[in-house]
Amino acid sequence: MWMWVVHRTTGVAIFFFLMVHVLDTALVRVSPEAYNDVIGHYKTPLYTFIEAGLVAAIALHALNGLRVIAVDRSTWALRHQKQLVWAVWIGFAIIMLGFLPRHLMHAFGGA
Amino acid sequence: MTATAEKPAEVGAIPTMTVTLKIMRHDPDGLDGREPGTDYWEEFQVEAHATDRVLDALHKIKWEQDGTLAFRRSCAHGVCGSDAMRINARNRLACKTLLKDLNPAKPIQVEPIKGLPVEKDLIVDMEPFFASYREIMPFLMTSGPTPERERLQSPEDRQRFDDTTKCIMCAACTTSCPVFWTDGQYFGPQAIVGAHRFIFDSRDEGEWDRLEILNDKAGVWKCRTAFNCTEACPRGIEVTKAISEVKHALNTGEI
Amino acid sequence: MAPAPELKAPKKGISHSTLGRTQRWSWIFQRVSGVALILLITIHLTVNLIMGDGINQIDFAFVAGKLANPFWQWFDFVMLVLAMVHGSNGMRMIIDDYARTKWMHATLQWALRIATVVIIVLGTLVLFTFDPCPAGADASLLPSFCEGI
Amino acid sequence: MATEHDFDVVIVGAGGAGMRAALESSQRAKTAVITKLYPTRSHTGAAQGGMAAALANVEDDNAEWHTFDTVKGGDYLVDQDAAEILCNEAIDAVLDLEKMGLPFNRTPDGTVDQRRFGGHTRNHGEAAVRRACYAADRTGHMILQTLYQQCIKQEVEFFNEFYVLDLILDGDPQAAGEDGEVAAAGVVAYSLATGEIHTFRAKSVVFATGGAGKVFKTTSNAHTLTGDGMGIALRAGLPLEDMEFFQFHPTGLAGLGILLSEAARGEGGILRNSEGERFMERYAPTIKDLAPRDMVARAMANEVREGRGCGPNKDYVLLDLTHLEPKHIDEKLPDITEFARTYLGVEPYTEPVPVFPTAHYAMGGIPTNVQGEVLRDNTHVVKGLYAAGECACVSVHGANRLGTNSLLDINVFGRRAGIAAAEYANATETTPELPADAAARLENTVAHLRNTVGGEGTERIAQIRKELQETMDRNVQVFRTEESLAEAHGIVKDLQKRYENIAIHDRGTRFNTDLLEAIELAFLLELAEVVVLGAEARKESRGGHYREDYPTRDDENFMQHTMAYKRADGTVDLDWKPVVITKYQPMERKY
Ligand SMILES: Cc1cc2nc3c(=O)[nH]c(=O)nc-3n(C[C@H](O)[C@H](O)[C@H](O)COP(=O)(O)OP(=O)(O)OC[C@H]3O[C@@H](n4cnc5c(N)ncnc54)[C@H](O)[C@@H]3O)c2cc1C
Ligand code: HEM
Ligand code: SF4
Ligand code: F3S
Ligand code: FES
Repeated sequence: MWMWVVHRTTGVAIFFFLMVHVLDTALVRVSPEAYNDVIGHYKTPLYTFIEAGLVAAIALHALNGLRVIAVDRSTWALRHQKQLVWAVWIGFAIIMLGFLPRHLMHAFGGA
Repeated sequence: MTATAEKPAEVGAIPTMTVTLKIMRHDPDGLDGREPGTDYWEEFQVEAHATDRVLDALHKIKWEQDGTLAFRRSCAHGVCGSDAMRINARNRLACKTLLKDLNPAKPIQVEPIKGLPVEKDLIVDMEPFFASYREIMPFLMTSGPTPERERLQSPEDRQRFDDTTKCIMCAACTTSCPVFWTDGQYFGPQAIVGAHRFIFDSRDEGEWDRLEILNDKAGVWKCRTAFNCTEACPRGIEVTKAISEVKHALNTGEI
Repeated sequence: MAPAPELKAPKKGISHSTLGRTQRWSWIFQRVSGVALILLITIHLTVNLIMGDGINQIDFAFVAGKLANPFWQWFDFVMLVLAMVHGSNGMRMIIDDYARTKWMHATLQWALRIATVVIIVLGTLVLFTFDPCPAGADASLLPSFCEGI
Repeated sequence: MATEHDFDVVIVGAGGAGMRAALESSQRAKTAVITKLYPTRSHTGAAQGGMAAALANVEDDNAEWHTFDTVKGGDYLVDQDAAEILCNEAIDAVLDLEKMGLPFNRTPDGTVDQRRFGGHTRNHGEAAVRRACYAADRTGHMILQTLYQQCIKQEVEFFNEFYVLDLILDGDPQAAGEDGEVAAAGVVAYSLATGEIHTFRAKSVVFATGGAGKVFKTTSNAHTLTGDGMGIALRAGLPLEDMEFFQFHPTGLAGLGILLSEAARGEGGILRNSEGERFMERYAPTIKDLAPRDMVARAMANEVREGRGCGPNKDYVLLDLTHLEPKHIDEKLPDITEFARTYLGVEPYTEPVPVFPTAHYAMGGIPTNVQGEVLRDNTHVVKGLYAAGECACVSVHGANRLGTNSLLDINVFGRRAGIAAAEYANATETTPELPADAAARLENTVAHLRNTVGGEGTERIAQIRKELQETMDRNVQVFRTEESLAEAHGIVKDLQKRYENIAIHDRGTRFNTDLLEAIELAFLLELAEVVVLGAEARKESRGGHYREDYPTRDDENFMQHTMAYKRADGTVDLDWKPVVITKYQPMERKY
C-alpha cells in the first residue's frame, strides 16, 4: 500500500510541477527578459532542491509505474511484488546517486 | 515417532502471561453518561497463554470483565468469516491470530474493520459489503437443457478457479483496500473474487455479463494494485492475482 | 443412467459494448503513455539537466536554440500532450476517489479539464509559434544563430 | 410494540438445511428465512470431508449398500424407511448441487470424484468404498456458498441476525390427545441490531437451527451452536428424540476440539499411540482407522486411559500423515493441515498431529417423519411445523451417524421439508391468528434480563456455562456410568437453579450479545438435562452412547428411541418410540 501512496503523491506533485513548468516556458513567448528572469530563480539553492525533488519524484513514479505494469502483466512479478518494491527503491537510489552529485555540482559550481 | 511425541508444543505446558488489549469501542446506545455514538479507546488486561487466539482474549474480557463488549464470532477456527477486525493495524481474523505472533509485550490494538459503518464496538454494518457481492451475480449461469448427470469438468478446469472458491466473505480484503476507503463506490476486492470464481468456471456461461459489470466505473479498473487485500486474506487467496486475471480477460477478450 | 454431456466448448468471445468502456481505455492509456513518457522524460531531463552545464545552461538562448529545431519542437509537443493527458487522467481518478459531494466533484473535474486544455493549448502555441529571434530583443540574450539575421 | 410480519412459510436457520428448504419453498410460496447469523457464517461451512452418495463414479456402488452401511453404522437404531429415502435420494442431491454450481473435485473423466470415509463399505462390509463426494476438505463450505448463491439468484428474503426465540402453536401439543389438532402459527424473534422483537405469522414453520455442541467443552461446533431450535421445541411442549446420542469425533485437535476431518484417514492417515502402534488394528481388524466414529473415539479414549497416550500429560494420540506425499496432502487436505500449523504449530508433512475426540454431532433432535413434519408424540404431527438438518431427528443416523451422511441429510430432508412446508401452506386457506400476547413471553425474558444489569444477581453467564461444559465433558462423554451421569445430573440441576440468579452487564438495545448469550445458555442447560436423562435411562451401550456399566447392546429392552417431554411444571419425562425396521434385522456390529 505504501507504494501506492508514493505513486499517487508523486503523480500529483509532478502534475502540478508540469503545469507551472509549461507556464514558465510559455514566457519565452513574452520576451527573453521575462523568461530569463523567472528561470533565474531556478538557479538559486532553494530551487535546486525543488528541482532535485522533482527528478526524484519522476524517478520514483516512473520506476513504480513499471513495477505496476509488470505486476499486471506477469504472475511472477505479481507473486514477487514485495521484492519489486525493493527493486524500485534500489533503482531509485542508483538514479539519484548518479544524478544528484552532477546536479549539485552544476548548481553550486565546483568542478 | 516417540521423539515427536515428547515435543514441547503441547498444550497445558505453556505458561500464562498478562496481555493488554486496547480496544476501540463504539457505544450506540449512549450508556453510562456517554453521548450515543461515542467512540473511545479502552484498555483491558487479561491472563492468557501465548498460544491463545485474540478471540480467546476478547472472550475473556467479555466473559470475565465487561459483558457489554460486542463482536461477532462463530466457528472460532477461521472458516465462517465472522470476526475480521483490525488487529495492530492489520486486518485479520481474531480466531486465527495467536497472541504469540503479535508481540504481547506491547498493548494489542483492536479496532473494527475500516470503511463500513460501525454499529457497536467491533461490529460493523456488513450490508454494503454483501450488496456488492450480490451485484456481480454470484451464481452459476447456464443455457440449454439441464443435463441428467453432472456437467463434466476436467480436473485442470476445476483447478483454474480453485483459489477463489475458498473465500469465506470475511471482508478483510475489501476493508483493507485504500481505494475502498476513499469513496466506497468501488465494489471492492471480495466482489471481484466472487465474480472470478464463476468467470473462470468452465461450466458457467454468464462470464461476460459479470465482466460487463466489473468493467464499469465501480469495477476492476478502480484497483490500484495496492496488494493490501492479498496480504489481508486469511484464506491465503491471491486476491490481486484474481483481479489481474479479470483485467486481463477484459483486455484480451479471452478467458 | 444417461450418459454425461460432453465437455463444454470454449467460452464465447467478448461483446463489443464491453470493449468500449472508458475506464478500461483509461487504464490502458496510463500504462502505454507511462512507458512512452519514461523515454521522453529521460531524454528531456538528460539533455536539460545533465549534459553540458546542467541547470546553469538553461536560459532563453538555450531554449530558443532547441525549439528552433523541428525535431525538438515535435519531441516536446508529444511529451507535453502525453504528460498532460496522463497526468490529468490520473488526477481525474484521484478526484473520483476523494471528492465526496457531487458539487465538489463537478467543480474539481471541470477545473481540471479547463486547466488541462489551457495548458496543452498554451504549450502548443508556444512550441509552434515561437520566434527564436524576436525583433528588438537584447541580442546578448538570443541564441547565437540570430546574429546572422 | 413488536413488529409484525406475515408469510406463508418461515424458515428458521440458514445453514445447509435451511437454505436448501428455502430454495424449494421460495419457488412455491412467500417465504422468509430467519437466521441468527449471516447465512454464510452457518456451521455447515465448517464441514470438511464430503457428502455421501452412491454415484459409482469411481467404483462399483449402489444405494442399497449405502442404506445398509447407514443402518449398521447407526447401530440399528436407524429408522430404515428414512435411511432408504436418504440413500436413494442421495444421488440426485449431489447432482442437484453440482448443477447449482458446486465445484466438486473431479475425476480425470470430468465426473464428480469420490473418496473413502469411515463406515462406508462395498457389498455390506467387504471393504471400504469410495462414496464421499467432496471439494478438497471444504465440502461444507462449498455447499453453504452454493446454496447461498442460489438463494441470491432466487431473491430469497433473509432476516439476518434475527434470533428466533419462541414458537407459537395453535393448540397445546401435550393436551391435544388422539383427536385434537395442533398447528404452527408463527415464531417470535429478537433483532440483534435493534433489540426489537418481531413476530412472524406463518402457515408453515421450518426449524433448521443446527446442532447443540456447546453443551460440551471440547467440541468441533461453533460458539453459536447452542441448540436453540431444540430448546424452543422442548419448551413448546414438543418431544426431543434420542438426545443421549451425541457423536464424539475421533480427531479433534488436542485441547482445542477443532476438527480434522475423517478425510485425513480416508486419504490414508493413521492413528498411533505413544508406542507408535497402529492401535486401530486391534479394535477393527478389517477397516482399521476407517471404523465408525464411535468405535474409533472409544478406542482412542481407551488407549489414553490405559496409559498409551502421548504428550506430557499422556492425554492424546497421534494422527500420522507423514507417509503421505506433501503434494497429495495439499491437494486433498489443505485446510485441516493448516489448522494444525496455525493452532498447534505442528507441521503435518513431517510430524504427527495430536488429536483427541471432540463433541461433534447431535444424532437426536426434534422428531420428524420422512416429510420433515414434526411429531408431537409417537404418531401425531403438528400441522405446518417442520424440522430438518442437525436439529431434527428423522432418524437416519440412529445411535451413530456415519461421516458424510449429515451433509446428505441436510440436503435430502432440507429439500423435502421445504417442499412439504410450501405445499402445506398453499393448501391451507387461513393462517392461524397469532394471539395478542404472542411476543409476551420473549418480551418478559428480555426485560427481566435487562433488569438484572447492576442488580442483585451474583451468577455470571460464563461461569455457569463453563461448569456445565466441564461436567458434561467429564461425565457424559465417550464413557458413561451410572455414577458419572448422576453427578452430571445433579450439577446440571444445580446450575439451572443458579441460572435464576444470573446478572448480565449490558442493558443496551443494539447488538446486545451479552443478553443473547444468557438466553442461549438457558437452552444449553435444558438440553444438557435431556441428554443426561436419556443417557441414564438407556442402560445399554449402542453407537455413540457407551455405558461402562452396561457395555453391550440390549435389543430386547432398548431397541427403541427415547422421547423426552418437558412438562408444564418443568420436569422432563421420558417415553419410548419403536424403531422402523424394513430390511435389516439387527446384527452384531463388527468391522
Ligand atoms: C467441523 C465439522 C465438520 C463436519 N464435517 C462433515 C462432513 O464432512 N460431512 C458431513 O456429512 N457432515 C459433517 N459435519 C456435520 C454437518 O456439517 C452438520 O451437521 C450440518 O452442516 C448441519 O447443518 P444445519 O443446516 O442443520 O445447521 P447449521 O449449518 O449449523 O445452521 C444452523 C442455522 O440456524 C441458525 N440458527 C440457529 N439458532 C437460531 C435461532 N435461535 N434463530 C434463528 N436462527 C438460528 C443459524 O444462524 C444457522 O444459519 C461436520 C460438522 C462439523 C462441526
Ligand atoms: C515517467 C514515466 C511515467 C510512468 C512510467 C508512469 C506510469 C504510471 C502508471 C502505470 C500509472 C497508473 C497507476 C495505476 O493504475 O495504478 C500512473 C498514474 C499516474 N501518473 Fe504517471 N507515469 C509517468 C509519468 C507521469 C507524469 C509526468 C505525471 C504528471 C504529469 C504523472 C502523473 C500520474 C498521476 C497523477 C497518476 C494517477 C495516480 C493514481 O491514480 O494513484 N505520471 N502513472
Ligand atoms: S477474499 Fe479473502 S479476505 Fe476477502 S472476503 Fe474472501 S476470504 Fe475474506
Ligand atoms: S487492496 Fe485494493 S487496490 Fe487492488 S490490489 Fe487490492 S483491491
Ligand atoms: S469465528 Fe469464524 S472465522 Fe473467526
